[in-house]
Amino acid sequence: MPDETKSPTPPSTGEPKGPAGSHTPPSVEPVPAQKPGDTAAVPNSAVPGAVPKASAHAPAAPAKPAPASQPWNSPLVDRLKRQYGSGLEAHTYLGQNYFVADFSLIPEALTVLRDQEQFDYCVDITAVHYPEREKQFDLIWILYSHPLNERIRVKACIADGASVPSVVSIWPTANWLEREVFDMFGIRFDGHPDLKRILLPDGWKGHPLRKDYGIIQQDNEWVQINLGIESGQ
Amino acid sequence: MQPVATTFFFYLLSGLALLGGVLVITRRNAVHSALALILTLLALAGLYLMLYAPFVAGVQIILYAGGIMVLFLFVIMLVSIEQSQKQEQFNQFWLIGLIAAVALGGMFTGMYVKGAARLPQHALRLPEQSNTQQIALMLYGNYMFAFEIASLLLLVAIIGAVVMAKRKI
Amino acid sequence: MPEATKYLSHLELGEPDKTFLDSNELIINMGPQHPATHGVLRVILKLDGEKVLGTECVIGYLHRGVEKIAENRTYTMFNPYVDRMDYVAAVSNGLGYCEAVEKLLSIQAPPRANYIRVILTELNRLASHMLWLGTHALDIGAITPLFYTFRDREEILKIFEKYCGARLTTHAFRIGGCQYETYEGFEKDVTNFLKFVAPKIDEYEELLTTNRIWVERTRKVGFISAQDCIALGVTGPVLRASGVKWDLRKAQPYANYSEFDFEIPTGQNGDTYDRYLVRMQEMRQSLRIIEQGVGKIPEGPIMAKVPKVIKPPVGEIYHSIEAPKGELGYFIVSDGSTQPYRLRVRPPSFVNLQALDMMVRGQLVADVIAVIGTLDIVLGEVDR
Amino acid sequence: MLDYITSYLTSNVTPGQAGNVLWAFIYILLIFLGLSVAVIAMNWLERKVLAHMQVRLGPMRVGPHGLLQPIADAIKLLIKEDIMPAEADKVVFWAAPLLVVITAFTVFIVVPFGPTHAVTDMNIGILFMLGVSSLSVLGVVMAGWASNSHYPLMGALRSSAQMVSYEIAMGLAVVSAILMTSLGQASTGTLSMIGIVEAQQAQQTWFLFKFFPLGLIACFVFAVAMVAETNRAPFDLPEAESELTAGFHTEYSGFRWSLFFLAEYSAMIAVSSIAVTLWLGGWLRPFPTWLSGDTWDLVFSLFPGFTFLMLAAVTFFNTARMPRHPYFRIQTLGLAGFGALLAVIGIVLFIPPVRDRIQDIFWFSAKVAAFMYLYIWYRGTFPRYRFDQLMKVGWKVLLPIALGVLILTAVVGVF
Repeated sequence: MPDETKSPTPPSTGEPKGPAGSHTPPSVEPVPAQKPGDTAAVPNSAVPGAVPKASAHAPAAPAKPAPASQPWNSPLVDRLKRQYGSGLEAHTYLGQNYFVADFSLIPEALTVLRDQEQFDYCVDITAVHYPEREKQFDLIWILYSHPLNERIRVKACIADGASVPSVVSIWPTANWLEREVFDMFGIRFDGHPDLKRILLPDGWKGHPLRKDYGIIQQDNEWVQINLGIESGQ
Repeated sequence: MQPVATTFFFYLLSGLALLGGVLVITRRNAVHSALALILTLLALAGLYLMLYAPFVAGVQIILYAGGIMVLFLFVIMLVSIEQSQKQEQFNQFWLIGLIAAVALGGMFTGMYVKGAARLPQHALRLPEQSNTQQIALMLYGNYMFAFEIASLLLLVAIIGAVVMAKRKI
Repeated sequence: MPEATKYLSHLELGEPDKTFLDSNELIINMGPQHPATHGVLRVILKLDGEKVLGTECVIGYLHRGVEKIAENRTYTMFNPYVDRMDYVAAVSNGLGYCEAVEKLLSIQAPPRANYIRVILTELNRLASHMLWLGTHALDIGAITPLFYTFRDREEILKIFEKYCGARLTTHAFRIGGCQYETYEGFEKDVTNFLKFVAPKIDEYEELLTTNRIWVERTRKVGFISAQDCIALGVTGPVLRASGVKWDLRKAQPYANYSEFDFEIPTGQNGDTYDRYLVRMQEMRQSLRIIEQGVGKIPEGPIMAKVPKVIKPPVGEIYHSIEAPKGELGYFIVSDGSTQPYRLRVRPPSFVNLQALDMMVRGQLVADVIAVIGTLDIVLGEVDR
Repeated sequence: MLDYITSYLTSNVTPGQAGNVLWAFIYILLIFLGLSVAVIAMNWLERKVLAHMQVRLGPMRVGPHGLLQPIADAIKLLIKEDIMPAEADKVVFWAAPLLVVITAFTVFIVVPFGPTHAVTDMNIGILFMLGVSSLSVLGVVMAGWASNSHYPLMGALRSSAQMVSYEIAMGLAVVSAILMTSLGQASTGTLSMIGIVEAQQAQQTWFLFKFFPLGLIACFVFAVAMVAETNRAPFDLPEAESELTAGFHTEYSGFRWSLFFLAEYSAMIAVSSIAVTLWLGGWLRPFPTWLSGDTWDLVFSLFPGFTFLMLAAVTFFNTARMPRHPYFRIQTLGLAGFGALLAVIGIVLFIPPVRDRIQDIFWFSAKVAAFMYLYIWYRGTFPRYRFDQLMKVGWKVLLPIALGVLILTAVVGVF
């Protein structure tokens, strides 16, 4: 049922290159009093008043005025920017911080985040599919630091068919999470010890969380062979 | 107390023992062989009872049928049956086996034909009640030394088994 | 079992003890239908005698594609679906989802709703832990605690039923507040329940905590260190039993947990016994939270001002709560329409289950059962 | 002929010793029937007692208070499809339950329910019991292997290892009790079951209290070992539901399975009988020295009757509590009838000749029942041991204790 899949409008935050030039890294600007703990652990403080309205350099916001992503300034960002320059952008949205990293930085920046910035806990790895974009997938690593009590996300855009370096060697928990991303999106991870489907049966065709995979679509052939029924619907 | 149907039980038990023995060597499945061996052992225990040796019969059941054969089965069960079934049963030892069987048969026949005179005229009647005590007296009196040697031997076997099975003790 | 061998071929399995009497490796297929796997979990065990050399979990038997469904439902329509993931802690699931969407909408539930939410969530945590205790004890062979915990869990479910009509898949919360106003006598029911259940928890502990066999079966079984926990992303009581004092209710308070006074119980040894103790303590802490909350429910609306059609602005949000099993996170990408563009659930059971292999290697088959029990997984959440 | 039948009644030996085949046969029949009834009753009691321990009601539907539930279950099992796995070893699969059930029933021919109430008295009675009950391991092993499946095989391995290990501690504990028969003033060393009880009578004490606390420890060792020997909680690893689904009888169903069930329960009764015979004075009434004299003898001989009357009273009380609804009429009547039956039995037990012959059986059964209750209690209380822990308990705890008790008993007895 292809008509069920939505025509996605890529969210502004997903555009890695578009507005990048407009907000240059404000490393010189003194940004006081924004402790990491505060930024991440915003309990219910994300009321509309607390977050400033869409700033000038934000990308074209949707019709409704809403809080948009803003540059995120912190010593952590400064350090990383110094290391990686423009390959890395830092944003904050509703009090949640995230990096948009260039695909080429991927295993390296994450290793640095774990080893030098104490992000010792990989909460989740997931992906989002934008079929209309050139680089179809956003791959998202959600990281948490136990010592700092801070949560960040790292996002990278990758093209369909590209393989991503696996982070299993950085966070062992990535093993099943990457398998799930592979299962659902078909993104391959290089260096994964055992990349195979995890939730769907081994012989299944297709990757259901891609947008071009219909909601009631299924691998009829598999169902007929393995379950002996005409269709699972 | 008068024994009941002695002859009948003697032949029944002997027959069972023989049947079990034949099954032990003819079955291809090792577990079946072991089970047939148990049948033989139980029949022998019955024969001991008929000989007024209840203690020996009891020990036969506890040790052989209940203890040793369980361990036998234990080991056999872990061996792949399919493999052992494919193997040839009557292998190169058939000649030796034949010679042994013939020799043993000859001895028995000779005993039956000529030895009758050397045996006591009627079977020994052991008093039933004191059978256990008699065995104890024999073991711990006359054959004390042999008994202790045997138990030492078993101890050595136990230690050896432990050493072989465990690398670190 | 050639089919099972295929699964294990990649594992770097430990070699069996090389001794004079080498034993054969045995591959055993535990599940998907097995009384101790708590659902349709299939664990393929490679054994040396009774010692576990390696495991492989085969999951997905209960996969319903919740994340795909979410992309095709509106935010409101999807709300009941989350109850079906961790079906023994449906209230927690709902809380996490509602709060995530609220965050995306930049609205906040009113205080009264927050209090009700906390009370119901903590009741749900109690129910979940009780279910865990009963089944865990049953796996280890103690059948009696199961009936005790089910008797007491029943009281919680009755409160849920009176509140929202459902016992298990409650759908108690709405985006922006609570589905229903509390019923007449809600506070009294909860207070009575608190009085009723506190001695019952002592009763469970009496049966198990100092039971020699229980201690022998659980102590030094399924050990996992704090480092390994963090590296494997293990959260919840399992992490706390390894000595990490980390609870999202304290670390990054949501709802109005910051207004409550409670402790985070931790263990030191990271074994099954410590996890048992931690969960027992958590049950008492939950009682404390409910006790504080039930007297203080403020008057006021139970719903924030929420637009009729929920259309969050373009953006993405990750919000996580401390579910009974661990960190339950929702990552929502909105494209400005009425349906989430992408909704990802970070399931604690799924991630915790990954630690099974590490925890049971070198242990005995019976310990696998104990460890599956102590991980407290719900297959509905593992497979989603 | 009539003389042949009645002559035994006046004798004071067991039918086996009297050589009276007819009475031996009658006794065998009686024991078989009594045992079957006991197993059925035990089944109902276990479910009921366990249920009440676990805050539930247990069977309530079939018959008043589920009294007919075991019978319904038995019928269900008999008419259930009897499945034999295609890959199973047919002969062994068929023979295993038979072997188990035969051994479980055979041991009862030497169990002394009273000074004359046994099929026969062997001079190796206790040895015979241990020997034949050790044969049941074979049945378990055969069942596990013949099923040709992993779980039963593992269950069988576990259970055979367990039974063989605990037999040793059990045997040593038994030996220390046998040693006691030959010590003290009445020096009649014997292995005969009746002889052991008579030795306790002659020594005026149950062996439980002899050489305090040696007898007690030996009895304790035996009581633990016998639970392991019968594969019951907390040593029910061979049937560990959560690990091996059902252990060695996973592949069995219907009638064959019920044979295993029957054998398990009669084995429980058998080992309890051994314990009662060896340590609790068998058929002897309690307090033989404390409360001696004709008056007390009379009082204790009235116990069986009163017990049944009390059970009848409980039944009548529950009859009165039955819901007054036409739907329950048959059940209420049934319960009242059951109570009446109990009351009649109680009254019959007061008749002096019956009383005198029955009271031995009553005391023996009461003691066995106490052990059976312990079995249920364990099951409701304890988690399950792990296999290595089980072996540790057997070899490193029970065996040394039993050895020590044996040596100490010998030492204390001689000096």
